Amino acid sequence: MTVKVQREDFDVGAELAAMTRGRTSIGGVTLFVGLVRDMAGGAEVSAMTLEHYPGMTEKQLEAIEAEARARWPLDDALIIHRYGRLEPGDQIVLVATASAHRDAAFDSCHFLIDWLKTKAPFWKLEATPEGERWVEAKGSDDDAAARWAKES
Amino acid sequence: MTVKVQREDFDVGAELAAMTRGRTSIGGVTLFVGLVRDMAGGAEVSAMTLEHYPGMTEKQLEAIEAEARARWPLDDALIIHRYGRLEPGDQIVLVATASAHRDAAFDSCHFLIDWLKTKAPFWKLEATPEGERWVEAKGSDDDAAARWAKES
Amino acid sequence: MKVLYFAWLRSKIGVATETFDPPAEVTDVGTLVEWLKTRSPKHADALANSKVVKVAVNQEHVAYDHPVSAGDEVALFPPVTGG
Amino acid sequence: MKVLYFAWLRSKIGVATETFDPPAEVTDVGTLVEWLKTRSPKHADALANSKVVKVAVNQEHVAYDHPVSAGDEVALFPPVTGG
Repeated sequence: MTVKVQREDFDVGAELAAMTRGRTSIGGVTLFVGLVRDMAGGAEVSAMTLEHYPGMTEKQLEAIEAEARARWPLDDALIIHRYGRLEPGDQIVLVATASAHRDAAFDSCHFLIDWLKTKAPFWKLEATPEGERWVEAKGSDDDAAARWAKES
Repeated sequence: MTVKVQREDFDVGAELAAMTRGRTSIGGVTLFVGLVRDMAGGAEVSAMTLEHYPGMTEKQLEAIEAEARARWPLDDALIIHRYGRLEPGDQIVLVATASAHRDAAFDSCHFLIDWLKTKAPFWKLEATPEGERWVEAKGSDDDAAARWAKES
Repeated sequence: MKVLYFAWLRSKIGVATETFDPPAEVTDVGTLVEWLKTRSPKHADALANSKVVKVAVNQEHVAYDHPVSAGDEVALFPPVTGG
Repeated sequence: MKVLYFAWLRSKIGVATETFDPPAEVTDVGTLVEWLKTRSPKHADALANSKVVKVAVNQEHVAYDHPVSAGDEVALFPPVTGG
């Protein structure tokens, strides 16, 4: 189980190989790789800068990963999230979940990325032709995370 | 849009890079990598051999990929499926779907792998301590594919 | 006509491919399978239970009432087990 | 007490971190934010709408009635926008 918050890019093939090497109980790995799109909210985005709260970010990512492990039978889980300046086409985030059961791998990966896209302590500064602007939190993303809420 | 049915292993990182290189409209890529597990149906499996129907397999995989493209807004889709002798820990299948929208990437990838695991024209010969045996089709996998049936 | 067998059908019959000119009574998949059963005891055994013998003609899944003709590629195989 | 500002709170206030001994009337997050507003017009402007000012004490999200004391690390930030 690994969480990395880093400025550097990551190598999806190498991370997958490290997760699966020598392990024969894993039936499948679901991965999601998030990329910077050149369009956001209708305006052209030439770059964005992700700011975060070092220390708290890692704590929160570790907590949500632990929740995923508690809810699904996972052999392994990995979250890598970048911060700093990113350009269109750049990789932002990798989530990988490994399980004997592919539904568990899919659902836990989807759960984690929905959380990361809405609740992870990052703030986005977008560079547009009209200058820089801080992105505001979106309701539609909250809906995506809310679907995973457990009935109590 | 690519379908490959091959004996050789594949490089997930290289395939992902080829899919996303120079493209800035993709918000995310969902990937599923299927691996050979050492346990199947309770018995120890030391190896398995996937047989297929060359020609028909590719046709069917291309048809299901076209269906995924029709049902979800995808920038790209890739299926690589191996055949021949595979050992525990080996990669069997890669599905990757790229979209501006992560739900579309998740759902289409899940749809494709459920289909591949149940309907793709492959037959499994497992090597166990008691000898080789042809695997029979499973009802639980059919249920997984059935969930994607469209209401007419 | 070219007939291909896969998986345990191939193992049981002992050949992967047969090429022949079918007799006149073979007009569809059903009559083809019945005629194939007469070719050897192995054929008869492998094809005994048609519920587990699926058929493709020219690489398309078909039912037993699908017509077949001399130039077709006919494949017989068990239910697929997926990848 | 160490106070950190993130995103547009930091841009508006013009500093990322402040360290000070808070006065006696600062007992919880709410009284801390009120006192911070008195430090400069930029603070007052940035912190004007408490609905969009989230707070963490010692790296845990808290409500405005959460107590604060001299040794705490308090972070003020807009709603997160995710990764």
